Amino acid sequence: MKKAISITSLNYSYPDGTKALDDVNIEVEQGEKIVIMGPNGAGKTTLFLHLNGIIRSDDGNVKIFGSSIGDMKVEDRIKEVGVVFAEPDDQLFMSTVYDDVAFGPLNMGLSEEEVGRRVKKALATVGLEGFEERVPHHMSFGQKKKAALAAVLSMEPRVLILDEPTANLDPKSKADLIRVINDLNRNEGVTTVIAMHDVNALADLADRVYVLNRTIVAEGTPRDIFSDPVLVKENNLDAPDLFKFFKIMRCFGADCSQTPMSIDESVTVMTKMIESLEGELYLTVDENTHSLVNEIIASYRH
Amino acid sequence: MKKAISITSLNYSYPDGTKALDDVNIEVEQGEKIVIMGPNGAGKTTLFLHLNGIIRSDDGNVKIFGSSIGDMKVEDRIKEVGVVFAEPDDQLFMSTVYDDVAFGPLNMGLSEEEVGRRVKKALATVGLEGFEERVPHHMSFGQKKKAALAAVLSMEPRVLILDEPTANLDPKSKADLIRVINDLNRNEGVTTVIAMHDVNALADLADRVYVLNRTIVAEGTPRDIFSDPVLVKENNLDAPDLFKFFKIMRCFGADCSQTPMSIDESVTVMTKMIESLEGELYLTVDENTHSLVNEIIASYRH
Amino acid sequence: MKYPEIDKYAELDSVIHRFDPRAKIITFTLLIFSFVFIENLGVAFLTLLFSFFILLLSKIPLGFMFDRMKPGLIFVFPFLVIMPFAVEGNVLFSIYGLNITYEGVYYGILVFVRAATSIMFALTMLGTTKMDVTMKSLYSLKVPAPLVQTLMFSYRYVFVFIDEFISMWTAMTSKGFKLKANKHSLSVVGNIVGMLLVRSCERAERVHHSMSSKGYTGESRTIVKFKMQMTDYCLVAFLVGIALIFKMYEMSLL
Amino acid sequence: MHIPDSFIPMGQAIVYWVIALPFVFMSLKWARKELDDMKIPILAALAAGIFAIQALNIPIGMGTSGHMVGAVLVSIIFGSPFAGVLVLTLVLLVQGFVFGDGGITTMGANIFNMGVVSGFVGYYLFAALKSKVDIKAAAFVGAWIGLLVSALVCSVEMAIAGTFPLVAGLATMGLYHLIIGIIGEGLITAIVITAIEKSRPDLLDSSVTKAKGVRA
Repeated sequence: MKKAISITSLNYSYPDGTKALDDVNIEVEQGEKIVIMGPNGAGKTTLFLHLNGIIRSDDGNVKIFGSSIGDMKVEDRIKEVGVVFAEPDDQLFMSTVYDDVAFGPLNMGLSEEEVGRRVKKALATVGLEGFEERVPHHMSFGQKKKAALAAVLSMEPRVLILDEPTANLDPKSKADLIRVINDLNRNEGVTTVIAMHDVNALADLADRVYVLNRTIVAEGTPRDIFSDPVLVKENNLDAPDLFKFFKIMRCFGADCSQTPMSIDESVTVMTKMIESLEGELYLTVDENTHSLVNEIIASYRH
Repeated sequence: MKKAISITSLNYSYPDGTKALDDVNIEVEQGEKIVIMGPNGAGKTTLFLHLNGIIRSDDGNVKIFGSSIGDMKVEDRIKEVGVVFAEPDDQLFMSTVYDDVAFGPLNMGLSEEEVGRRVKKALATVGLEGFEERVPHHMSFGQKKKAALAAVLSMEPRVLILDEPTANLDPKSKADLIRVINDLNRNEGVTTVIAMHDVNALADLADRVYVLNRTIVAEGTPRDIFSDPVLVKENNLDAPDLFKFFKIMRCFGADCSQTPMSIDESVTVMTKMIESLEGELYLTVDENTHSLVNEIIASYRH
Repeated sequence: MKYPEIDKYAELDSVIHRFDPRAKIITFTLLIFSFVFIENLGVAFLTLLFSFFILLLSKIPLGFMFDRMKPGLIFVFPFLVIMPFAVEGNVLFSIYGLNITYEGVYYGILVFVRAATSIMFALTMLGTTKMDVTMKSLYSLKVPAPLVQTLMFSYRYVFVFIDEFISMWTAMTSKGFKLKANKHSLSVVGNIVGMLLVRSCERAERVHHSMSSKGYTGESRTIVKFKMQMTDYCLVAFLVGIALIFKMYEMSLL
Repeated sequence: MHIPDSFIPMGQAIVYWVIALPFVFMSLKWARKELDDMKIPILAALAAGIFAIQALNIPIGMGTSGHMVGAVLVSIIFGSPFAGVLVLTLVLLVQGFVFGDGGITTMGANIFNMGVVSGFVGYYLFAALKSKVDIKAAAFVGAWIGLLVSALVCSVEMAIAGTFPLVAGLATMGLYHLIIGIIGEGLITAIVITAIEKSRPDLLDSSVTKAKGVRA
């Protein structure tokens, strides 16, 4: 099967000559959930602008489902890849939510009924039913974030790119958005590529992680990435608190085979571990425990 | 001793009549670290604008170290309270970092040498030595956040207010900023009031938490607040992952007296718990464990 | 600074609100053009009364409307004071050697009344239609699409920029800045304006990215659905008729 | 300088429309050629930005204040007076038709004064000076004189309309704008150009940056 995204040796320099992307290689299977992490200013936004052909690379090194994105017609391109940028005010440029969400479908040349159906569906997906006539400027930040997502969903893209979807949101709005993204991935098979800094929320959104710092520094499951403290520190990252805590648990004698990253995972890991020990887990403190613990904490500390 | 901040029955309505703050009462001791939490649009920014007298309340219900902020002269006011807003681009408008950081001291009418000394010190505090001649506009987001903080620190305020200081930052920059804020609090006795959504980073920055949702909904230590799932859910909040995990640990038989919120705390709690049990902690799974665990998880889930 | 939100009461229901937006724009503009050039003071007063009558019909709260009219009228007011002295003609009386002329007083009041009439009409027109509907009617009136779209975006981003501006200003005042006529203030204002323009351009760049990623290629497509009803035609006929009557009445007075 | 409705008789108002429209038309053509599909967002953003900037009242001293017009500034940034005409036209359209601040029948005259006269006079003065003096000084003189000339033209129009006597108008409008023009328009424009040059030199037309030997 064709890869959803395949980027091969992509280079890009800003007009002033600064290198923004240096030999970037990324491969994403259909239906995967990818998170891209990296320090502020690592080139994430530039990479995303390549992914939907806004910045065009002439050598066909960005392929979506096998076709070079630079060679696609606009109408086809927006059916394949939708990008939700970080700042919602930049993406809601029309005077009503309806017009904003209808903007993409109208450019695709769809019929008025089809546009109406898609706007309705997209707004329902993000939980903004009844917001059609609202003026974006008067909405809360969380609502704007959802509307900006709806304005991309209405094009029904097969690949969804999101830049910092949860930044600045209160925990409830954040949980809402994560749920919407995961539902799209699970129920509609949408491939998702997300840039985010919040390592504690990452586990829910990533099958696999790429660490980008001008070039791809590392790739692997979240577990692979976070298990390497040197990699984590060198790229200004951090590991989730629970992940670090389970590494610490080992020093107390908890021999878990896996290190969980989310609450749900940690319950599973605990249960498995206790059950494999015939129902009883002993945690102890010995003379080495604290030096081992401090070592782990120090290895991740910036 | 006089309270650093004392707000009594503060009300505020927007010009269009919408109530933004409704009978808000807050008391902060000198040297305390306060975090204000609440959903998007709960009135945090409006409250902060009252705290440094930009919005003036006529009845003297906002007092800083005993004096009504509305009655103070501007020069005195900015010596008492400094506000760092969320968006660094709104706060850096001069063509060099030096000019931006010198802006406040110049308005205070200080001598040139004193201004120079303060700029140097403020930049050193945030770790931007040597950035004097840089153009703020060209800096990374993390650097801008630090420069915006320096531009307030140069006024050497006794109370420091920060709106979302860690939002959108990569984990390293976030850790840097948290360290700077805590050093200021510890070494210079600066009282800090911080609005933030990131519950996982909260423990480091809060002695006490106020939950604001137009009015003060709750007040207490982070532990008090997060222990109340109803309160947490009703105000669109969440509890830190480690906190939730230790609540779950109880279902496995870990009888910890305290529920930690940060990695460091969790190590202390674990050690104490094991030591109080004469060096051995038994964790088990019984028929009730899972229903209890699920109950806890569900109680916090949005 | 307060938001100049003129369509705050566009959701009310009245004859004027229900008036087809395209017909409304054309008719009201026509009325403004014909009333603004009336030369007879008596007729001008009648048109002012008429515009007030239309305003009453629209059910828009008068307080809101007068508040919105204030800036425009304050701008015109000085001329009401100056013209009696400035325009030459029959001297009514003199103060400290300055002559107040009949023509000056007449013309000053005339200009003021006409300005008030046109402002009231314009505000009633804009206040009874939601801004996006006004813009869409411009499309369907065949105003060039790029122009309408630019206007629409300007409208959308004026608020964003005013917000940005207020945020920057707030940050400055919270650092003790006071706007004075001195070198420091001037250089700060220059930098603020520069920053605002740079940010406008950068915002435009990002808006353009998000438009392109939604398939925008420079063509604008919008759904516009309006249908003229019988009542709309009647209203057009009524308003245009009134304008004609005023015009003819004025001519009969000459 | 913004002429409200009812200050100019119908015949004259139409004359100004007839003079202004070709300039607006030419500026649209300029935009189509120079700005490709970025034109709508960039012009809209600039119009909104200038609108916000015009709302800022700058104290001049002695209790009076003024605000920027901005036509020369925009013209210098884009390297063409048509940019000033177009952005000012948009600002006036927004003021008149979106916020209802009047000036619908007199819009032709206002476009002519504030966009065409100040844009062209200011820009070409700037262009002529920039090789002789430094950019800041050229921008200062261009913006200041551009504003002053358009104020004088405005008072002539008012005199023709019979709204305001010629000599008194020229004297008061001229003197007022001579003074507020130095600060509100001239100095600010110069500082703004320098500020943009520092933060985003690539936004400035290449002729501005080249003149100083700076490359974006």
